[in-house]
Amino acid sequence: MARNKILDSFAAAIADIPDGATVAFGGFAGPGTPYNLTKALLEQGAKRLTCIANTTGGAHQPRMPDIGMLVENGQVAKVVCSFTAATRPTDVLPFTPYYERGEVEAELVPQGTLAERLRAAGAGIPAFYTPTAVGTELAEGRETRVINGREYLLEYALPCDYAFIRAWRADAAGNLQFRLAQRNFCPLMAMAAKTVVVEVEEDILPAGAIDPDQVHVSGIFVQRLVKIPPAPEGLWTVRRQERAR
Amino acid sequence: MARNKILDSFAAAIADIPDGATVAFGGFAGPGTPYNLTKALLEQGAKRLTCIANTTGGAHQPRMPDIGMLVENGQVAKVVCSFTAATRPTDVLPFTPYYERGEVEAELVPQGTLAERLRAAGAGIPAFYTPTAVGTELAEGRETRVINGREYLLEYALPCDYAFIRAWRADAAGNLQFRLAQRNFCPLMAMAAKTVVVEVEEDILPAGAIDPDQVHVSGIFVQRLVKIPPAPEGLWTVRRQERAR
Amino acid sequence: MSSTETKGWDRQQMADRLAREFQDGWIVNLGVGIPTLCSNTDIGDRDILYHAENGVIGYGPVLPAGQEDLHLVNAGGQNVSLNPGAAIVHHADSFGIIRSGRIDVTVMGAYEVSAGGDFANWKVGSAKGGGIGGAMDLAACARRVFIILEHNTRKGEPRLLRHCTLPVTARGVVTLVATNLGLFAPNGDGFAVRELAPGISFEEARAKTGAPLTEEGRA
Amino acid sequence: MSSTETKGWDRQQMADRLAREFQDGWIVNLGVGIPTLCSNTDIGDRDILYHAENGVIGYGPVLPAGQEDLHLVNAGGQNVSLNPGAAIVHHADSFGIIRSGRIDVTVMGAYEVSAGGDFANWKVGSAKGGGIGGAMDLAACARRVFIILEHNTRKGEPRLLRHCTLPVTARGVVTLVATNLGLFAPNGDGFAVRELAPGISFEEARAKTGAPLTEEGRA
Repeated sequence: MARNKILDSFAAAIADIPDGATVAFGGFAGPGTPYNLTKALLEQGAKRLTCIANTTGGAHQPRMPDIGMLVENGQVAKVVCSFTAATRPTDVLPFTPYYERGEVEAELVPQGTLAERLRAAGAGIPAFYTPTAVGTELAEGRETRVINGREYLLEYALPCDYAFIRAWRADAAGNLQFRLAQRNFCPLMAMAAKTVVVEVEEDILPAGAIDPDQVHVSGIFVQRLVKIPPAPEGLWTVRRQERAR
Repeated sequence: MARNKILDSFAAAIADIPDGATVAFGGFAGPGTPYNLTKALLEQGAKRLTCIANTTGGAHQPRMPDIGMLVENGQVAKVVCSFTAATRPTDVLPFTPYYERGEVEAELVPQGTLAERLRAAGAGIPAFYTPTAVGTELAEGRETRVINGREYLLEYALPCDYAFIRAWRADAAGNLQFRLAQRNFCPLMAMAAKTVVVEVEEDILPAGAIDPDQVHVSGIFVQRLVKIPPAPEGLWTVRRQERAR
Repeated sequence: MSSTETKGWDRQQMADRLAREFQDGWIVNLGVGIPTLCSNTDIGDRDILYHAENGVIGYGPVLPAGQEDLHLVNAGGQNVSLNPGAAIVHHADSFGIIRSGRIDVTVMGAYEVSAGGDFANWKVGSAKGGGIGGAMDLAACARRVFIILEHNTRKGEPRLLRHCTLPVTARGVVTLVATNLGLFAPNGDGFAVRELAPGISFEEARAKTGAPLTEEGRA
Repeated sequence: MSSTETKGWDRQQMADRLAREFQDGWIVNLGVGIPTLCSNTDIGDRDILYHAENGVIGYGPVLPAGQEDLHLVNAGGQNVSLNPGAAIVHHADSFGIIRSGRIDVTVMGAYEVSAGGDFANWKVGSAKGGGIGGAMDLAACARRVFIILEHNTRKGEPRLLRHCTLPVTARGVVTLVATNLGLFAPNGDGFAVRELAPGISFEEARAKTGAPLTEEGRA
């Protein structure tokens, strides 16, 4: 019996996430960000989460559901990300004061290393060497190795229990397509996670409707799909909402 | 000035390959195999080559240009591959007697490790750990490491000077698309090589004719494209030749 | 050349017997040779996803001559079909799927299997080199390794042994072995008989096996 | 708050000056802030391929409101256009392009640059954390690192120094620095003046720099 991967609600798709789970959130500067799943997790209430993402969000207004809100809601023990502070020192991320007060732990990871650690987890590679961050504060006290005359830092895979991602199209088998910059971390998080939950922009297609050569994430990685309902029930990106809906 | 990546002949596309070069050959059980570029290299005559591929070829008749022929032609110092003998012990690869007599060196690498070492070279990762081959003859005397209670083998990146691959479609910017099983090692070799030479099945399209979301290898990796001419000048797969041309 | 006659199950029956063990929802990788015959088995309404090393995910039966797509092969080079929901990935992602433990079972041929679950399938004693292909990756990382092989060599020597005599592909990974004589499970000291092929007695199987056999349920 | 007036080049002029250094055929990565202005510079008939960390290869100018594609942003989150021949890859492949040395130059903002080519742009002294983004990957692996920054802080302190006072992003990698006062090259002991902005004297630049300045061609 082909397993049904399509769920009716974001709440149902994330209901089983336990306290202490590790959740990766796709997205980069908007595209690919799982606003709807994040909102559902705020409502679901799981605690002591470890959240993996490029950023904790909240740098811009109007604010969309983000890891910063999960932090404010007391749900987060730790974040793993490439920004614990905003790009501009004058901006303050909602997350930052919690971190500075020691209420939330953070692991700051260079963006390429973050991507590669997720990819390694998804590819069964437990550790690898990288030139990134050698000679910096982030490498202090850590294991390095000289290979062919250059110094490299040892980095470990970053597996996760759940990945939340947003895709443009999906079929019932769980195959995904992203549009343009929406792809970013999403395929890597899908590889790294035990359970992959996807919010899908277009209507979910029957299995086989996506050309096998044009699949960005194979359904082999994907367990749960939810079609994003029209606004205001479904959250689109801010600007898309403003413009088209 | 946009650089022209399109060349008129296979000979011109590989003319500069020096003695001692490392060349990766795409393809797996037929699809993606660069028969035309291999034929041109046989004619070009570069010696002391290191050839990287899944197999050295020659297990089936009628024979197509393959690494085994380069070996027979005295052009090969070493091969890196996942088969130095055929799958069935009763088959004998053309390469094998040269190897057994010590005339050609060989490095036998598990197929997934071969793929990952190429990918690592293309991704700037000098080395990584893998569970594959632990406890086998291939791991004897080599460095291992226990991570989270499991033993892993250290593997190094496998860079190459040239990659020969075959693609279905290409545009003038060097973006490539493969059809189905043609993809195999080709994108990884394209990442791992300094110079990527592609034989293309369909007419080469103007830059921008391939949807950016449907590119399998970005033109950032690709330097040289040659359209495969119709048979008999151009070599298609054996069965394609039999059937359609 | 001395040779024993082949008794018990034929190649397709061996494959069928192992395919009966595939559970609904499994992701299955089939090795070259007899294992490819598993995809011919009628699996009823079970949902089985076939994965091939070359990145073809969700393939179906081998197609007859003239109907093939020449760009599409399984890991054995056979022109297969695609089932709805198929997807293509490159070799590194394909082996990422393998190494990350997403293959529920890999079915492979072998020269030898040991009581401890080791097996050998990449190098014969006389050869300088061998053919590994994807076998070591699959053997080390799939959740289960099933083996299909003739119970004895052409010379009548056993292939189910206390210890492998050939270089191993992986250690301690095999959980189920189908041979022409039946279905066996390595148990450390020897092999437990899960089922015997029609016309094969326990005594015959024991005589043809190079390690202790135990009958399940009979201790 | 004490502050020096901004003299010399404005932000776009600083970006333009560095963009003049881009050579035909280069692959260029532009950091957030002033560096993104480089893609506004008219580069004539040079063929420059812009790469963004999020896997957008071959992007073009920022699009005006109402014409954007909301699925398409550069690394700074701006809605850009695509040039013919553009391609999308995921984040791991994008940083694979970076780490494998295929980026001819990365242009980044910074808080400080040292005479030895170190620079600091991820952490201010007062903060517990910082914002690294892709800066460390780019800094460690791009073939060249160019920096754009205001020559002095708002308080008038120099940003071109003998040694960085803030945690560095990478060591010994910066080859060219554009500030409002001109174009400078770290040379180990200090900075060589490659060019001064209109109205800026060597003496003024020297007074505002925290490391020895040498005039090229004047020793």
